[in-house]
Amino acid sequence: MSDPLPLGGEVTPGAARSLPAALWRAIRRDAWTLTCAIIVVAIVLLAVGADLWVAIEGQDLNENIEALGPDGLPAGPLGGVSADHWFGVQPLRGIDLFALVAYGARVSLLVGLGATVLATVLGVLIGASAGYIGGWWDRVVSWASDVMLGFPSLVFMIALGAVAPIEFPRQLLLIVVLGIFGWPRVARIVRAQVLSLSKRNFVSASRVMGGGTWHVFTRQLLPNLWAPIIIVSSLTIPSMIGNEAALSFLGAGVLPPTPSWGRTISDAIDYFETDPMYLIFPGLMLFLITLAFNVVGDSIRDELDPKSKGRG
Amino acid sequence: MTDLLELHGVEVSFNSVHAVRSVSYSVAAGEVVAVVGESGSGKTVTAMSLLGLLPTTAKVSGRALLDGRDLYDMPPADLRKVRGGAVGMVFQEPMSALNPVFSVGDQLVEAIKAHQDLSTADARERAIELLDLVGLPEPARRFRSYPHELSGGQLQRIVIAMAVANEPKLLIADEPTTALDVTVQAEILELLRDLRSRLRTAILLITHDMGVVADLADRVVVMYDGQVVEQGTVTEIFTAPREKYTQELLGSVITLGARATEGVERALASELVVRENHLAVSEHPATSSVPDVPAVEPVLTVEDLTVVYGGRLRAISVRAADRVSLHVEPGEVLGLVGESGSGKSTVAGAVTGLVKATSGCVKVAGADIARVRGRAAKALRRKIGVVFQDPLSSLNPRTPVGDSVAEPIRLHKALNGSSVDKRVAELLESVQLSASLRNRYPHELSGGQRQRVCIARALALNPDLLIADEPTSALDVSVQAKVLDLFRSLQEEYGFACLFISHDLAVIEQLAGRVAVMHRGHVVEQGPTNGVLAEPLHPYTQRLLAAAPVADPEEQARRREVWRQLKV
Amino acid sequence: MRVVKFVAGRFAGMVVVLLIVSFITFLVFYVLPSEPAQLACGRPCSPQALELAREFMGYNVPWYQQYFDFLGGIFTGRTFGSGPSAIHCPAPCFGYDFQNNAEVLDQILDRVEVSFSVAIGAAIIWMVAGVGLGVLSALKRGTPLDRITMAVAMAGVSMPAYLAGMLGITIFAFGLDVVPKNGYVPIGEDVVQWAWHLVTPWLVLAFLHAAIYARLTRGQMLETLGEDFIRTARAKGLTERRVVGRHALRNVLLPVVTVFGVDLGLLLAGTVITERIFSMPGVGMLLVDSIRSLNLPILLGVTLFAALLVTVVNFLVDLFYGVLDPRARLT
Amino acid sequence: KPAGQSGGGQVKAGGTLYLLSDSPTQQYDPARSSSLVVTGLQFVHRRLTSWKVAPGQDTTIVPDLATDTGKPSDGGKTWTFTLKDGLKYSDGTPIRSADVKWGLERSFAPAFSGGLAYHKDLLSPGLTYKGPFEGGQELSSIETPDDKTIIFKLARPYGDWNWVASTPAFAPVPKGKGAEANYGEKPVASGPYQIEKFERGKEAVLVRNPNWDGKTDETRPAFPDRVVWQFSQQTNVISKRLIDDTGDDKNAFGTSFASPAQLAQIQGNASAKSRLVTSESGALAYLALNTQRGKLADVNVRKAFQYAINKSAYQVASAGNAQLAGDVATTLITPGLAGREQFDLYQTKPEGDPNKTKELLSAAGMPNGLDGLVLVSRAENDWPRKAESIQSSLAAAGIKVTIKPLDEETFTAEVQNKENPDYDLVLTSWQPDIPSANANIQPLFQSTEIGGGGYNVARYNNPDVDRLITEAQATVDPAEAGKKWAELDKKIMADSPVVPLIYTRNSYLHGSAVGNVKIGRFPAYADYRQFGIIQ
Ligand SMILES: Nc1ncnc2c1ncn2[C@@H]1O[C@H](COP(=O)(O)OP(=O)(O)OP(=O)(O)O)[C@@H](O)[C@H]1O
Ligand SMILES: Nc1ncnc2c1ncn2[C@@H]1O[C@H](COP(=O)(O)OP(=O)(O)OP(=O)(O)O)[C@@H](O)[C@H]1O
Ligand SMILES: [Mg+2]
Ligand SMILES: [Mg+2]
Repeated sequence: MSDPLPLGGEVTPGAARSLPAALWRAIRRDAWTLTCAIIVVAIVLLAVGADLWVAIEGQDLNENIEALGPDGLPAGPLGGVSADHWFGVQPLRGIDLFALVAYGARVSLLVGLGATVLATVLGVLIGASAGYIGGWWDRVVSWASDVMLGFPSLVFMIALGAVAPIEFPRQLLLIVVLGIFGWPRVARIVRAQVLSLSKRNFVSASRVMGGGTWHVFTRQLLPNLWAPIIIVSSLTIPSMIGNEAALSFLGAGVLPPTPSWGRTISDAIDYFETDPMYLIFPGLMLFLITLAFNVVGDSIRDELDPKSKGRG
Repeated sequence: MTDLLELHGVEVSFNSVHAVRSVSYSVAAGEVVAVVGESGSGKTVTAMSLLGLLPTTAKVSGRALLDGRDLYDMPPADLRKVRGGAVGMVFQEPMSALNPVFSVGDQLVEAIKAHQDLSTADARERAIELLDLVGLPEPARRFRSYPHELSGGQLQRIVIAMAVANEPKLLIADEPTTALDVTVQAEILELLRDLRSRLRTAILLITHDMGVVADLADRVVVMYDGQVVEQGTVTEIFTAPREKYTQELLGSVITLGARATEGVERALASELVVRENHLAVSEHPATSSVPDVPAVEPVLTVEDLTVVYGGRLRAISVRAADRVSLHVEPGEVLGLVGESGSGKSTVAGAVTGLVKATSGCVKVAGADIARVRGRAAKALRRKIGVVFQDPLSSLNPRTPVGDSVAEPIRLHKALNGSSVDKRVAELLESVQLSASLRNRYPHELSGGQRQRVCIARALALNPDLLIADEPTSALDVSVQAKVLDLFRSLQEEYGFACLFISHDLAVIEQLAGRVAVMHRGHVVEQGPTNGVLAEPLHPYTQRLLAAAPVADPEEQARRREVWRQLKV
Repeated sequence: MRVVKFVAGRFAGMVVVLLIVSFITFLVFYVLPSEPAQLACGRPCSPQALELAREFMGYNVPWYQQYFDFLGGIFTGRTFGSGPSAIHCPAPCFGYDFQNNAEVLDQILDRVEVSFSVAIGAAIIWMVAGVGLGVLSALKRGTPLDRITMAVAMAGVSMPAYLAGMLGITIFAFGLDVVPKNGYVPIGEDVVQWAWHLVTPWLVLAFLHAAIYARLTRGQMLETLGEDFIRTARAKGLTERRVVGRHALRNVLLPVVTVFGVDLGLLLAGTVITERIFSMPGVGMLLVDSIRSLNLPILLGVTLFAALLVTVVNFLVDLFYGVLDPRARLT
Repeated sequence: KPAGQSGGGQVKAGGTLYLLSDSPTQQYDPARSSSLVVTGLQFVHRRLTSWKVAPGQDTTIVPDLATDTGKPSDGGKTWTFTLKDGLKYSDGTPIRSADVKWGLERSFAPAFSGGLAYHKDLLSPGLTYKGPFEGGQELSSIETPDDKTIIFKLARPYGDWNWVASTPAFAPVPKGKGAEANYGEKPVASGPYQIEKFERGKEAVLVRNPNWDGKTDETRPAFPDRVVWQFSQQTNVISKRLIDDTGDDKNAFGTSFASPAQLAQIQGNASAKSRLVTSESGALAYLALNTQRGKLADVNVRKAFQYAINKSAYQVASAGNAQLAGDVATTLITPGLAGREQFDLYQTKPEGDPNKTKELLSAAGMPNGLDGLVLVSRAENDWPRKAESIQSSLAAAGIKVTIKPLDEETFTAEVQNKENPDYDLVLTSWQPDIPSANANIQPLFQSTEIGGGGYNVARYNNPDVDRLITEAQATVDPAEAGKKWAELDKKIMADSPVVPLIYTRNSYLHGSAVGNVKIGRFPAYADYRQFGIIQ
């Protein structure tokens, strides 16, 4: 899985803006960002309130072959879209597609955010320590992240899925696996940032004044790392969501019957000609959330990093 | 004499910023016109507008006539012929002015071929000729070098060669020497002078260094806030400035007072030249450092300090400090001078413990800084304050300056609660800053203010020893003067000992009681300031002194002669 | 001499990486609850038959011994069984695949052409398109062209590979029926058919990647155009074309080449999803199939092969980087 | 349209038949093959016996290389076959009884194991014989007194030995040949075709064997002149090509079953629909209950499961509708096998009766139903969806299960090989390898088949049943044996170790120029032998 968005290595710390302020500015400046922010919020609401929305729709995740035609496809046009079934139903089983998509959003977002948080925490700890401590530890970290980045990680994710005991919650497993394979990207950026910060005199000054490693790290470095951390993580979320879906697509994601966009899409692909709506709803959702996170993340970067302004 | 270049009512604005307002001046053929003025006064913008090199956001109006043709409304193809053809341009930072991925020869050939219809081989020959012209040794070999393989001075020579490749009538030089050492600067200025006489090229020189102006210019244009406030011949401006701003500008120039280099003595026979407390090594370039002079009860002693960078895995190792021995007595200011890369910061780093000594030792108040651990180490830290060169990078951009000043106090738990705040206010006041600035972030302060904050932080715990590594070199001349004044008065008031690093001899002369001169990792000379500056013993010190230009055309002409003699 | 030392150093590093990669792969799959000898046991499979199969395939020794056997095979080759029916796998033996009755290396080499065809073709398209559009966008910054390119690039970056692939094949092959539905024609057999069968995967992969490269190039271009040396080049009187095409582009390519190295390395080693969707019998497909059937020898072989490719390509890119950037050259 | 065949014109000899396969290769080494008599292997290899299949009829055994279907003696312990006259290999050499013996001996060599192995334990109990290659030992339980006669001395009486003689290992291999691992890519042919070209992952081309004599072969009309396998084809592409039906694809047959998604698409396309062949019956899909685990050890709890499953929903989830999915199953023996009796011990609606399940669970002391059961299924194809359907049914009946989808290999290792496997329910299906109830019952319910790679995944252990199985196996008279198996069927169902779901129908799609596509009652696979090109 390659980097979807190459990140600028370094963020000028001069711009001491906070994340909410940056986000707010980006939203106000650009209608496109605003739209995407709304999409993110909408999908998050969809996921969080899945039970509520599905209850309002009057459906659940149960099998319902009455909603199917004689060939096992949804009865009625457009994949069975109706007042009862907002997105229609799943072929062969008649499960409400809106319910599948809504609960699937929950999994996608949970895994996407969880994996991002884990990758970020690991990446920051490892990257910052490598950049700050240097020496052999730095070499080990650089080398390990090279190995990780050049690894057929998919193989491992699939294999680990097979090794893990059934009792182990799948979402957690996905978060852990994606997080572990995601840290090098964060670590590289944080390391580069720490290296350049360490050369700055305020870090030297703090050390000369007698500040210990922990003091220097928390008081001097960390406040200056927030911007790159936020940027890299906001751009990691969509790739993690995509990775979860890809793993589910390859059959190594969450276990059935837990709804997952990747699994639904993988299933729906076979029905693209007979029941296109089955693919379109979850596929569009996946595309939209990825796009929206990317656009918003990008805008935040533009705001926080004056050097990259207008990059696109 | 007809004017080669005439500017009439030039205006430049960027969106809302009106950067240049109604600027008019002219340059005659073969003449050197210097444009001076403080940072941001519009010197560069004006010059760049001539060749249409401003970003597209800039709006330019007025007229700029080159040989009677208006540069501002020339068709792009014609303007391209002027660029590098009739007008050559030299920029401030030679390192970034050259494309790092092409060899310097390539870039030079390209400049030639853009204007002359030569075969590649001929262009190459011409390029080597030019490299020779600008005084680059081994031009044929250098031709294939890449920018990163050359020193700043060499690169600036190449940039100049490129600018004069097509024998321009006008050479625009925007701060061509500010990024360079004084010694190198003197050579570049000599080169420009030489080119002018040989090629009869007019030079539009942009600088803020009045010494450089005195050295090279025929006429001076003074700019302030986007406008020309005064112009005249160099003698007029230096002897009888009319405008208040020009007077101020000249007033804040710190000049080397000592009439250095009278009677150049060169017959140095033995290894060490000793004159009371004034020592110097005799060879040049030096292969060893002078021993320390005896000390009574020093706050700081550096004994046989050697620092080697790299080595082991990396192939090349740098001996940045070689058996350096120094001391600083309580209340004394020791100046450390030398050109870039001579190892000054390395010594400072070893003293503060940021750089690990390869051998030798550093003692602060009798304790070896590399040996002490735990509480003793922390106690030792209290006794040292540090001020760095670049005030912006010395302050955490995400911390209000008040907190930065309070950091050492909190770290050492010297005070608590509200008394910390009181102490911070006190400190800010002592560096002549309003206590109300404490909640500001560094980027909300000016350069001078920031440096004051740094000084306040360094003094927060009443240190016995202050290390100041080029504390004013990033500041504007006028600001620099104020900060130095403050520094001197604080030193008198608090009486701390100080290791003061600078590459500017004039600054050292004002502050330091004793001075040590470094060259390529060795201390080549040390002694009382007036002794060293008035009667330098080591050839390198002599050259350093001679190379520093002074803001007085006549005096500068004399010094230039001395420098030329020394050069041989 | 330096170069030799450098290459030797890199090579040693590569070997260590490969050892670790192979060891981890081996361990992960070793602890999987699977019985690799099962397939060779037949139906019905008695415990005795299973034991015989395990013995024959070399699975009856402790795990570390199996790993050493595997490593040893690379240098000395291996023989399974004895007598006339023994199976010989000559050095370098990356294992023997009993499920398909073939040497792992042969199987990988059989597939390499496909993966390389897919990867290299797509890479050429996306480099040209991505870098070209990125440069154009940067030069025409703020114009509709720039906006549209960047919007499409954003869509490309956000599009999951399998969705793009499926849409591509469904629309162009199944729907419009303008390109072949699947399969691969070796380049040696018929160049036109070869290209024709690869058009869709190329375009899909190129679309996804070109997006990244266009964005990267554009950002880099804008930054480079602000550099001092560009101003110098203009001040020399060079044409804008030369300023952009020579001075700026070369510098823009530096980071692009680094990213390209990683991407190409991974891609050459097989694009799991693309190959699956377009039924290209490449290394990626081999990998997926071997994961499905837990074919340990193939898995080990492919993982090693992939790691090898990634490291080798990165090494080549480093060398090439040296050509582009003299600062990175060995001195 | 009758089940088991499609319409179409008259086939004639000649033409090229294309077989579109999603697997990367086709095993043509008889020792390693598990191909049924009717599918791929038979183009190249003949066996001692063969099957006569036809839509709507029970499958019977017929001779192939042998003159008859074998003569049992010694109460079914000794079986004698005689080869037909004039049989020749593709290289022109005669086929001798020693070659059949050699082929079987070869199948014992570890290098060539992997095929159907029903003969092994009967010929060499405990697999003490390790093949002819190391040490050159012969298998003493097979005697070849002359070039025509072959006598099998079995370790115990076995009534179905004539059926076993139709498995791939009974194909002749010229004595002394076939030591190389890739023998399967260029075998010496005894059937109507020989391999001209073989490329793993790409294609295999079969052309006529000039030395094959149709007069000695009653089951193979061998219409096409050439048969071309196209390997490694993506299933959705196969179905697309067959639906489009253009060019060479008219002559093509898709060797894998049409998936539900494809079926749905075919339903909407009249032309394709007319070229879809669906079997009458097929593999028994069932839910095995781990009889050795927790509450499921209680037969009353197990019986409650019989009412819980919504088999209608299962049919829809499997193939879209009941017609394509297959009939609801209530017995273990599948239709088309001799002796089968239709019965239903747990009568209920096809939708199931969750309330009855709840009642029965209450009665067994579980008023709140069951929770935390693990349901294992395959991870491939449609299994996860079918498992979800089962899960839904069980949930409605108060039984909560977690699905654990396993890859094929892992499935085998976890479910079939482990001492104490971690599952309560297994969703799987069983297609016998020979058309005998024996092959339907014994592998699934004899206690010897628990663990160690056996298929008794219900871990059903009933000494009574074991004894009856041994008895039925030893019965040589088919009618008598059939009765015994039917009794066993009922007896086992009374213990409720599994819930039969459906007799899974298989559907194939073929091009318009392929004729004679027929599926008998057993097996539920198209009979490749009959295929011909309509010209
Ligand atoms: N690209 C630009 N966009 C907006 N404002 C600019 C731009 N370039 C220069 N300016 C502004 O124009 C004014 C004049 O700048 P200029 O670079 O000419 O100063 P200068 O006299 O050369 O100063 P210095 O000595 O620091 O080089 C400054 O206020 C500067 O901020
Ligand atoms: N971390 C380092 N690794 C390797 N070489 C170094 C390092 N730091 C400094 N050097 C080298 O050591 C020498 C002395 O450097 P130092 O910074 O002490 O010089 P300086 O006198 O302070 O110069 P400047 O006036 O430019 O600040 C230089 O040649 C420099 O390139
Ligand atoms: Mg300027
Ligand atoms: Mg320094």
